[in-house]
Amino acid sequence: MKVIKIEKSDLAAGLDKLRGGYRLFGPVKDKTSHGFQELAAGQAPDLAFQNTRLSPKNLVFPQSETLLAYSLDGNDPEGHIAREVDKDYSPRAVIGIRPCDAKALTLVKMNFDTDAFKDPYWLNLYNASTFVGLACDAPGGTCFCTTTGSGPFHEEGLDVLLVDQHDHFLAKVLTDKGEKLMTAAGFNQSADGDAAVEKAKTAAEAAITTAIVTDSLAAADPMALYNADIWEDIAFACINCGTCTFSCPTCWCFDIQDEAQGNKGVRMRNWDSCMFPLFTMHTTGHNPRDTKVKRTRQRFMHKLKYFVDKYNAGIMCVGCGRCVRQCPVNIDIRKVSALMNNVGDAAKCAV
Amino acid sequence: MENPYLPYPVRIDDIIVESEDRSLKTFKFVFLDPDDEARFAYKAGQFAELSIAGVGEIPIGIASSPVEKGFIKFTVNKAGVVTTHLHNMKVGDIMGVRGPLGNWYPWEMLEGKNVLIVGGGFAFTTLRSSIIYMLDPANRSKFKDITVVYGARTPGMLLYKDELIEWEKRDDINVHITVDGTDDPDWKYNVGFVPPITEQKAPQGDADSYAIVCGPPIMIKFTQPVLETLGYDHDHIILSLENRMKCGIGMCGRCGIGRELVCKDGPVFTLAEVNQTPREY
Amino acid sequence: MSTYTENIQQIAQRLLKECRVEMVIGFRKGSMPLMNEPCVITQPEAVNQLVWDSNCGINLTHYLTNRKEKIGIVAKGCDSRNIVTHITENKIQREQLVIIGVPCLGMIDRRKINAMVEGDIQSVSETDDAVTVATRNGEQTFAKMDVLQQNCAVCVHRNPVIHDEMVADPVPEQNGVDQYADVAAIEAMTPDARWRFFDELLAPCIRCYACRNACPLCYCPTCFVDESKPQWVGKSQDPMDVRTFHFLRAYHCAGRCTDCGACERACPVGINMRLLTKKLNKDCLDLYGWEAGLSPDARPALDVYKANDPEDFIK
Amino acid sequence: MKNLLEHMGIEPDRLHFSWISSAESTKFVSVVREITAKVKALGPNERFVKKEAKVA
Repeated sequence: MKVIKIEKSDLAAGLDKLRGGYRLFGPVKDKTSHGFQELAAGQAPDLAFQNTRLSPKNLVFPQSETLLAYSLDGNDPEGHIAREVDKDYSPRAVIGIRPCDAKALTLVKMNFDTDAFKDPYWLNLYNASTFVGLACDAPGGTCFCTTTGSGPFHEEGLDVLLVDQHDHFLAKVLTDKGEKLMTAAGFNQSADGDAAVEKAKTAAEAAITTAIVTDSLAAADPMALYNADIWEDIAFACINCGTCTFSCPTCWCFDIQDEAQGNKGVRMRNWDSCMFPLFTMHTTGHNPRDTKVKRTRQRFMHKLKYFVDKYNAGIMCVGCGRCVRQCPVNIDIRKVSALMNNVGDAAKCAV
Repeated sequence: MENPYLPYPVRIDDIIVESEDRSLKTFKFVFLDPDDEARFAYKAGQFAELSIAGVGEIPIGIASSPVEKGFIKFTVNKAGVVTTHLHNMKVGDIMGVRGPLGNWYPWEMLEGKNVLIVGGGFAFTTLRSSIIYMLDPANRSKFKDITVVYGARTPGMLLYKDELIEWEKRDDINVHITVDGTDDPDWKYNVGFVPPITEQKAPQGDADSYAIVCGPPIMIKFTQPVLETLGYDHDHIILSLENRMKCGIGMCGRCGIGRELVCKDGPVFTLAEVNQTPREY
Repeated sequence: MSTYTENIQQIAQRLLKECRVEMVIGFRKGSMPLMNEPCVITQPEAVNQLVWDSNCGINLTHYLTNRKEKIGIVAKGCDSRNIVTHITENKIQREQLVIIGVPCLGMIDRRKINAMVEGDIQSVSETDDAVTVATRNGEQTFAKMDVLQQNCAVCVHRNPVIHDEMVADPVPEQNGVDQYADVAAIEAMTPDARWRFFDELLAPCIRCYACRNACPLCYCPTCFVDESKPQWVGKSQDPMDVRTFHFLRAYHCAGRCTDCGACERACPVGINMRLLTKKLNKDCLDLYGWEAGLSPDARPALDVYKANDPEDFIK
Repeated sequence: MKNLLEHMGIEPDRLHFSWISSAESTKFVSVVREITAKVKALGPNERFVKKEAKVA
């Protein structure tokens, strides 16, 4: 695999070269925290961050997004007929995405890219994007990526992986897309950096001190987990807000809404959350998940069991720790997974 | 890339008031682009999203049958925002239909078998589609005995009355119509809830017999033990589930029961499958 | 404050053993530094889970709504005022409750501390007036007054206004604090500047509704933002819909809000939506001399008419 | 209501409350004149108006 050396002093100039062919997105710091946004001309990404407060999922899955548009004018021959709207799917480069978040997009892709249906909005943005990852040298106390099938130097879902070497980056070029971007930026100084990257990777992985325990989940009986007596206690504190789901890089649920003003209207989608009662409320008023215990259970069962069973690709969590840090009442997925895993263990022993 | 969120434009061709309380209307749609009809090729048991610009979408079972050409039909109960708006629309109005969506009754598996259909209330729509499909001269020989038990609260609430009466007279299908109660002295069919009528009229179950059950939750609950007594195994009892839906294509996440999505992996499940999932519907 | 945890545990154990309550609602130690988790204890032998420190900012009254059991509840000053409001609004009966009062010295704003230290906090210890946090770069000590939640810094009701047990003697109330300096600063702006100020304040909102859901006042079975017949507010990230949500939510809290800070504390993106609710608190105080939740015997300001109610706004 | 709207940046002269008996026709006329004059002076309201949803 090709490794290219990028002097930090050359980074801004290289990114500027990209602007001709790419829209650039990167982490930017507001008053208190980092978030991904489009970089204006001359604006450099701020790569001095542990991770962004919200996940970068909005880059391919905006929180509110127009799907279709229509006229409601009765005299318009096209009236009341929903049509696709023009969208900008020109190439984009996402600079500085963390490996956990890139891995998360590959999990979400399983939902939006299926044999039966393809979600054009998500896929067009995803396919238009070249992901330049930034390896994690100093993972945080709530990072547990290494036990989720991801890692601080994980390459899945990335086109280039940048490894910080103080005065320069070593860039591992992982795909043709990545290669194209490096060429466009004029980064071409080959380096023999494999050993340095491996060394940094080993150190970073060792710096991750917490874990999520999931080994008994795949084999566990879903109904035994569902009916286990752990959920009342887990869910007691939950206030059923959408913080965990909205900050999560792997949560993809959404709502579809029509909004019309005058004779024009759009059909849009907005992020939705399994924590909200309205998510599953029938028109009759019947709600299959009518209590917060059921809703809390749904979130964890989906991430740690249903997804595991459906795709056989591990859990629907990349260990970024955002939900742990941001939950107003400190519900911790690591703790919940351990409790679920115990149920799985107990069942194993019973057999 | 084909856009699964884009509805086919349709025109309302006819509206039939089905029930005496006017809460149920059948809408007949024709596609504005005749080629869309082929793209919309469906099987009995599937549903579609009825799509009204500026209002929203609603998932409704397809009441017309694949053997009926030139139109599609949906019977809609007036309940929420979209269905109320639809009930106020007129013949000639333009809207959209997105689909077909979901799976269908397992017609390949049902070939050569006895089929019992148990329906209640306005959940008879995809069952009508199924009956028309099975009774089609090209298909009737594929199935053994066909038995239908269908009930509603009153005679005035029965869907598709003309067809029911016609089927009742035929000898290639056994139709048992029932109502919860009636003060009509001329009522010549059954009176009683669907589960006991099923117990009296339905044939015994065996390896060659399947039951398709569709109706309100309370009916399903009390029909299940009846079918068990009659000898229908759980993997021979076929249900069609409902849940709140938005996308209809398995992406928006809300209709999940366990790992299954009602909109894409369903709505049709066997009772044996449903037993393996949380009852979150 | 060091004896609070022990005393809470003892009281809780006694209440459960004597069957005076079926459950005790309190806090257990969180999995994160500077965080605790609300919990419910039903067995006397489990009371050792209960803790108290300056990270118990969630308002536990939230967990009382419409409960039918006999409940012991740990309550600091603001919690107790919301319990009073709950009793006034018939969300819980006084007879159901054994209120375990906690004189409060203020809750820590974890974001303030996180912003002041380099790297992740590994452990925390505190005394009555100082907090020491350890990171991999060493230890740092802060005066508690400097790292309090803003609402706690200006709190004038630190002691429970209603209680059946007390875990300690009352603490001195703060005198002479300017409770509404932040609101006054906004009032001094031009309308244009105020409009822009709230545009910026609300821009990061992701409509997760953590503020609403953490609020003990927001117990409506269906919130106005979730109504579909009719739909009052759009559901997208449109700034006007976001503002409508915050504006109307604040208004629904008029005369009821105790400025417990649960909303701001819960917000994952650090919005101080208290600048809306506090304006109404200030007006209630200025116009009607009303502060919410001080006595179960008083009727709320918006619930009563007095002949001398100010009516300058009517021409 | 008025106070919080103004707190958020709606101009003070946009929202008015008055109590007018059905017998007080002259008061009604003068209040309406005063209000329309004040609102005209402010011009069209651009705040708290949703023209179309601003979404991606």
